[in-house]
Amino acid sequence: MSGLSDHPETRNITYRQALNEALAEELERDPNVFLMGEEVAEYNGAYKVSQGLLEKFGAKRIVDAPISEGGFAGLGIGAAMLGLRPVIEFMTFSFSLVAFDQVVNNAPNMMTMSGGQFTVPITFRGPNGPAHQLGATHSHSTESLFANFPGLKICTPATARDAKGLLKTAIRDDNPVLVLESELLYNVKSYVEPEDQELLIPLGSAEIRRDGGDVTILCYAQTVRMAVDAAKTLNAEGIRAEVVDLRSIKPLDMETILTSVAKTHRVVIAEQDRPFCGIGSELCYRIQKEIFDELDAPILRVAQEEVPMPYNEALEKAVLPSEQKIVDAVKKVCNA
Amino acid sequence: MSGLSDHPETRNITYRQALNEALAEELERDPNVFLMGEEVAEYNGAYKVSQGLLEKFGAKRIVDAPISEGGFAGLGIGAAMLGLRPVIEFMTFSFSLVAFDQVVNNAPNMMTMSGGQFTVPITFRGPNGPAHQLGATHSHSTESLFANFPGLKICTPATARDAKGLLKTAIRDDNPVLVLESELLYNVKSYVEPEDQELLIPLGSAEIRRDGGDVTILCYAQTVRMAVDAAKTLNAEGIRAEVVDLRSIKPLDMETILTSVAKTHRVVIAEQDRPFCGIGSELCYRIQKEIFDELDAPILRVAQEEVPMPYNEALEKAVLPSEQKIVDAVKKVCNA
Amino acid sequence: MDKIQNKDAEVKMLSDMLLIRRFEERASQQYQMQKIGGFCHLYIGQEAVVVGSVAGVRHDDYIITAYRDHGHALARGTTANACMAELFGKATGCSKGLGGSMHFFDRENAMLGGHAIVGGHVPLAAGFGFASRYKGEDRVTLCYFGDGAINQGAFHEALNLAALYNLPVIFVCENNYFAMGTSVTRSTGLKEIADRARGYDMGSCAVDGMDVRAVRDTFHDVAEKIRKEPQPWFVEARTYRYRGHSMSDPATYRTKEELEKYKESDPIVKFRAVLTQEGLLTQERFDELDEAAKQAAIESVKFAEDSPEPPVEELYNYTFVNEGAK
Amino acid sequence: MDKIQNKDAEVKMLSDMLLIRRFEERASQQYQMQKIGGFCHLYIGQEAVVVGSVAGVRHDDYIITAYRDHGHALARGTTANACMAELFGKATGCSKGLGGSMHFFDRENAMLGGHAIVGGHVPLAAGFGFASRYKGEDRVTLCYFGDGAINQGAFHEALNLAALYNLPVIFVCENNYFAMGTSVTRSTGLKEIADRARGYDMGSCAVDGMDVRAVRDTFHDVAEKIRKEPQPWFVEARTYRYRGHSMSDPATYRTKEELEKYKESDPIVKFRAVLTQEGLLTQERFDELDEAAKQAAIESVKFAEDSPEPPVEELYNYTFVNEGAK
Ligand SMILES: Cc1ncc(C[n+]2csc(CCOP(=O)(O)OP(=O)(O)O)c2C)c(N)n1
Ligand SMILES: Cc1ncc(C[n+]2csc(CCOP(=O)(O)OP(=O)(O)O)c2C)c(N)n1
Ligand SMILES: [Mg+2]
Ligand SMILES: [Mg+2]
Repeated sequence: MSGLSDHPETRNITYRQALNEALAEELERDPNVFLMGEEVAEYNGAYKVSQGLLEKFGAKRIVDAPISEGGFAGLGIGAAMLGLRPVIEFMTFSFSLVAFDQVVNNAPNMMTMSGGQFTVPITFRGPNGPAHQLGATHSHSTESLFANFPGLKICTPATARDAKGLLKTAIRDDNPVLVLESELLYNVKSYVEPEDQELLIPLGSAEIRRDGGDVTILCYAQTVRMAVDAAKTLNAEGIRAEVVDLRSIKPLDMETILTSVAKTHRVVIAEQDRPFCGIGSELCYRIQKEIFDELDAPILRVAQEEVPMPYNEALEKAVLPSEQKIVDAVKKVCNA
Repeated sequence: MSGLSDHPETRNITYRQALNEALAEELERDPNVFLMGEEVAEYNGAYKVSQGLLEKFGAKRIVDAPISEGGFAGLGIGAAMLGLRPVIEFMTFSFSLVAFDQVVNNAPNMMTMSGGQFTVPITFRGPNGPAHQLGATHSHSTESLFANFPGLKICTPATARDAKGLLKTAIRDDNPVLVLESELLYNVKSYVEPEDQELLIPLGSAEIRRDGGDVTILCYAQTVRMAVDAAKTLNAEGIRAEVVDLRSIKPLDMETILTSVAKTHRVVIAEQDRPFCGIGSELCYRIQKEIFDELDAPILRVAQEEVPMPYNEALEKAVLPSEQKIVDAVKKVCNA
Repeated sequence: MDKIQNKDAEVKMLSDMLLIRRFEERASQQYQMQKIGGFCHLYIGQEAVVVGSVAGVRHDDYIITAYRDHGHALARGTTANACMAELFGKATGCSKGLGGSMHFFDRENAMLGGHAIVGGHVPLAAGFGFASRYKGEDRVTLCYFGDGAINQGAFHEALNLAALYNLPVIFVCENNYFAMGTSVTRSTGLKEIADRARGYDMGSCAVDGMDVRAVRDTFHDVAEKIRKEPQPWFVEARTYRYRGHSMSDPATYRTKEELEKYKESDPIVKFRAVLTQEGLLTQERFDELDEAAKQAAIESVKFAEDSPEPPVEELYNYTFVNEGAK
Repeated sequence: MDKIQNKDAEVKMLSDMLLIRRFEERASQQYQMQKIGGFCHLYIGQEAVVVGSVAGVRHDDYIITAYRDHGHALARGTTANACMAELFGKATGCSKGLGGSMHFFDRENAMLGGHAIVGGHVPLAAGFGFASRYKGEDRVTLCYFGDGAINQGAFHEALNLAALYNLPVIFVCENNYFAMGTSVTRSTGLKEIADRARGYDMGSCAVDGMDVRAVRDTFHDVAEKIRKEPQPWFVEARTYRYRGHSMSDPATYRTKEELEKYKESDPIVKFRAVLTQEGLLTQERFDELDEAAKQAAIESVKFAEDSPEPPVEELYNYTFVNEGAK
């Protein structure tokens, strides 16, 4: 069920490899798809996600860019307006902040501003959120920033399978989609269907990683594994937590979320981002609005502490969500 | 009490004039204060907030900048690191999006990254949020975006008095502060203390604009007047709404908010921004977390519809919060 | 050059300039009557830049510009009706009433929009150039922007990318000497705007933007050159706007004398004189053309007034492409 | 120039370069032992650039750089102990363990930080120049960045502002020919990086960044010039990094031969030979200096190891200045 661990007799590949397959398959399928970003071609990707693609598809389709995130994000949007299907890699989404205006103005507004004449079928992808000790400017979780803008879709794969299936879907979507990956997950393996089997996972469908009736833990990306581990720990103490991996932030799969909460009546949100106006706050609003009477306790969130990310390892750890913090929050809502 | 209307025998000035006085007084008081932005000097401000300041303080203190928001925001941050106290005007905060990285990385992270050696006593100010029919790229409400970053303070004056008192406080604060003004309020008059009376309003203090026991309406900036009007309308129908003007988004005056909600047990949030991960979602999380048992109904928010802002007047109106929408939401939570 | 220099084409340039002038005058009037909302930036005085440049290139070449975009749409063939209806926010507008003055789009005429964030559209133009090369088309892209835009980061990144990738884009700086109230001498230390291109090793030239023929010829030459050997080019077109920056700007930052001086080289007056002198235009023909332009502008107001509003039920139809519509 | 060319100052340059070299070697070792987290970018090969430039200016002149910043702090006088402790994330680090490798700060030594967003610090340098002029100081600012940074919007806007406002800032491009794996010929169409300054009408020059004296003299001359007549200047220092971009980069994008070619003009080897030839340095003295550098590096590791962690209770102490502390 969890989809997080190896599958004994089948194909287990890394999250990185899954992304690589998704890119290769879509590049193969549609000649209008191209990949652009810093170091994506000759260097095979700063995190090697695009390994081998230059060799396979050539320099026309796999394009190295200078350190001009705003420039090449905008270039991609322009190309998308004319029917190409660019995949723009941000080396990390921390660097998308220098391209912010392009991503939030030109991509999602074009359809409205042109009265529907131009659409922007573009994918922005790259690792998002804190990795290891990268400090204040290199650890940004950008999901809530982009989620605030109507017209963008956002997904946050937590497993290799989702990484592949969501990225492929994103590339085929006619709207701008952000695929927020996770550096800390690139090496993690899990089961993915064989390459000859087309794998498309729709945006807007959450996945239940673990069943449980006492409390719902909502999570995504880096926090999914923490949440599953927390659920295991809690199980030993007799608390059965249901772990719901959002998989997409926009659209949100409210149906799955509400069904779970209606069953458990208690919610903990485990999010990798900063709390203030973060994803957890939106989830909280929506849940209490829809099924207020089903809630037996306040919704709690486990997010980053509200400080710029420090470099020191122990301090960084203190800032980030963790299995332990999730366990503690669950216990709090279960005793409420 | 409301502070929104004219005071018969005293000094009533426009919000614009109040900001102008705040700037003039702080420029007068502290030689390290300077104002920089597009058209702030010779043109006297795109919205005339800096009227007369060039004449009074000269070109050293009132500095016109080219259309390089990222450049001059960063210039201001650098100058602040060396002890100057820059006031950076964004012609509108929609244009702060091209300076996003400077505002969210260099300003709030400097103290952490330098281990406390450098602080950034800077004020960013300008109109924020939708005005009249400016379309998708010129109507951005940026409050939730900036609020997501630890290290920034944010205030949102709704009256002339608050505009003056909060801006003066912001300029004296040793941290980066965003003063999010409102184009639609620039011409609105209200009572402000005489010029010889120092007016400083602390960040983090909300103001009750109208007393009531049945429901709390939380609002700020452009929605304050709508909320007060809604409260008057509701009063006629026997619903007594308490209107709480947040005045600052960061820090939030949770004490005033919770005291009101503990009394009314019902909340409607009237916000000018986009809903998804907006200010309302954060308020909702915090309220339910702190006083879950006091809530008799789900918290409802009245925010923008989730679409890029259309130009057409009727469509724009359909997107924006309004007195009527607030009234409707209040009735909903009161019948719940 | 034969084809573009024939009499009809010349007269068409004159009538296009007249149409823009008369349309903008009506827009000004309607704005003052509050039939038009938001910001409204008029193109009066600059007509020769867009008319000449568009006449010098092919109709399937892409164009994109900033928010002062009425002239660009009209020069490209968007009807005055569709333009005025857009200003009125009507469903018949060139952007269905959702874009407004700053966001005129016309896909049919390869007009890829007016864009309101200064400099923000310049990378899009690099994308059009990229797409042309990718698809193996020989279309070029004309990207217009003001003298104020050259100090934006997006401009810089786009020019470097275009130079690096050899993209067939003409970057057209419409230097009207002011960005709102800031004269160009107060926005950059550069003495000649075209020199900014030197920082990218990009070819550049300046042209008298009040002389429609000179503009046309320059763009024709540059476009044909880069169509064959893809590469970007920078053209500074020196021009002047007669009106304030937008409808709310009294333009007190410049003298009446300065304005009058520029009006002496008015692109319409000048070109009319040239055509007349060359025997290509009679007084009657000019009056006819001007009358037609005036009529088109008047008619456009009526059309806009009579047009329906975009239905509120369609509010959510323009945020995402329908999932089925692949 | 007498003062800066005396023997002690020359030898100091050599020993500073040695200190940087030996420090970086230790940092590399400690990183591999996982004593250091995050990203770590070594300065080996480029020592002459920062040592020469800092020697050419005053100690109260401001400096700021990107993430490859260990050398800049050391050249300015930050102790090896404080630098290594920062890499270890200790409370005794130059940024109290909160900044890490990419964010070395030293207020005492007017080192205004290493900054990790490419190009993002360049506007800050304009701010330092602005503050100098505002306060009537005659300090200049040295702003270092890589060849990859010149394609960022922030760089562009800052240079234009500096030129427009005549700010006394030297923009120092440390051209080591690569931005990660991208050679400079693949990041810009420009043939000479210093030519980018032409787009701002800014004075510029290039200097052999492997020759510490040439660097010092160039910076001394430029700094004194702009100290008197405030204006920005652009200096391209041509250099080379011997190691990969960061500790995780095997640098397969260049040949061994290329690297060996550059190592032949190693700044330390070269300068040692010059000093020896001029009779300013003996074999023994060199060995002493090198030994001292090695010892300082070894000692810094011990210092870092023995230093305390920043207390977790202080997590919230660095977000906002205490309200009382005006
Ligand atoms: C990023 C950004 N900053 C500021 C503005 C406000 N603004 C609109 S037009 C303008 C002046 C532009 O001048 P120029 O580029 O010369 O074009 P012109 O108006 O002369 O056609 C300014 C400052 C904006 N739209 N976008
Ligand atoms: C805005 C931004 N984009 C990308 C990166 C990732 N990155 C870090 S260093 C670097 C290469 C920089 O090269 P250069 O400017 O030449 O400096 P060098 O490393 O050679 O010293 C890149 C792409 C970043 N830190 N910031
Ligand atoms: Mg202009
Ligand atoms: Mg380099």
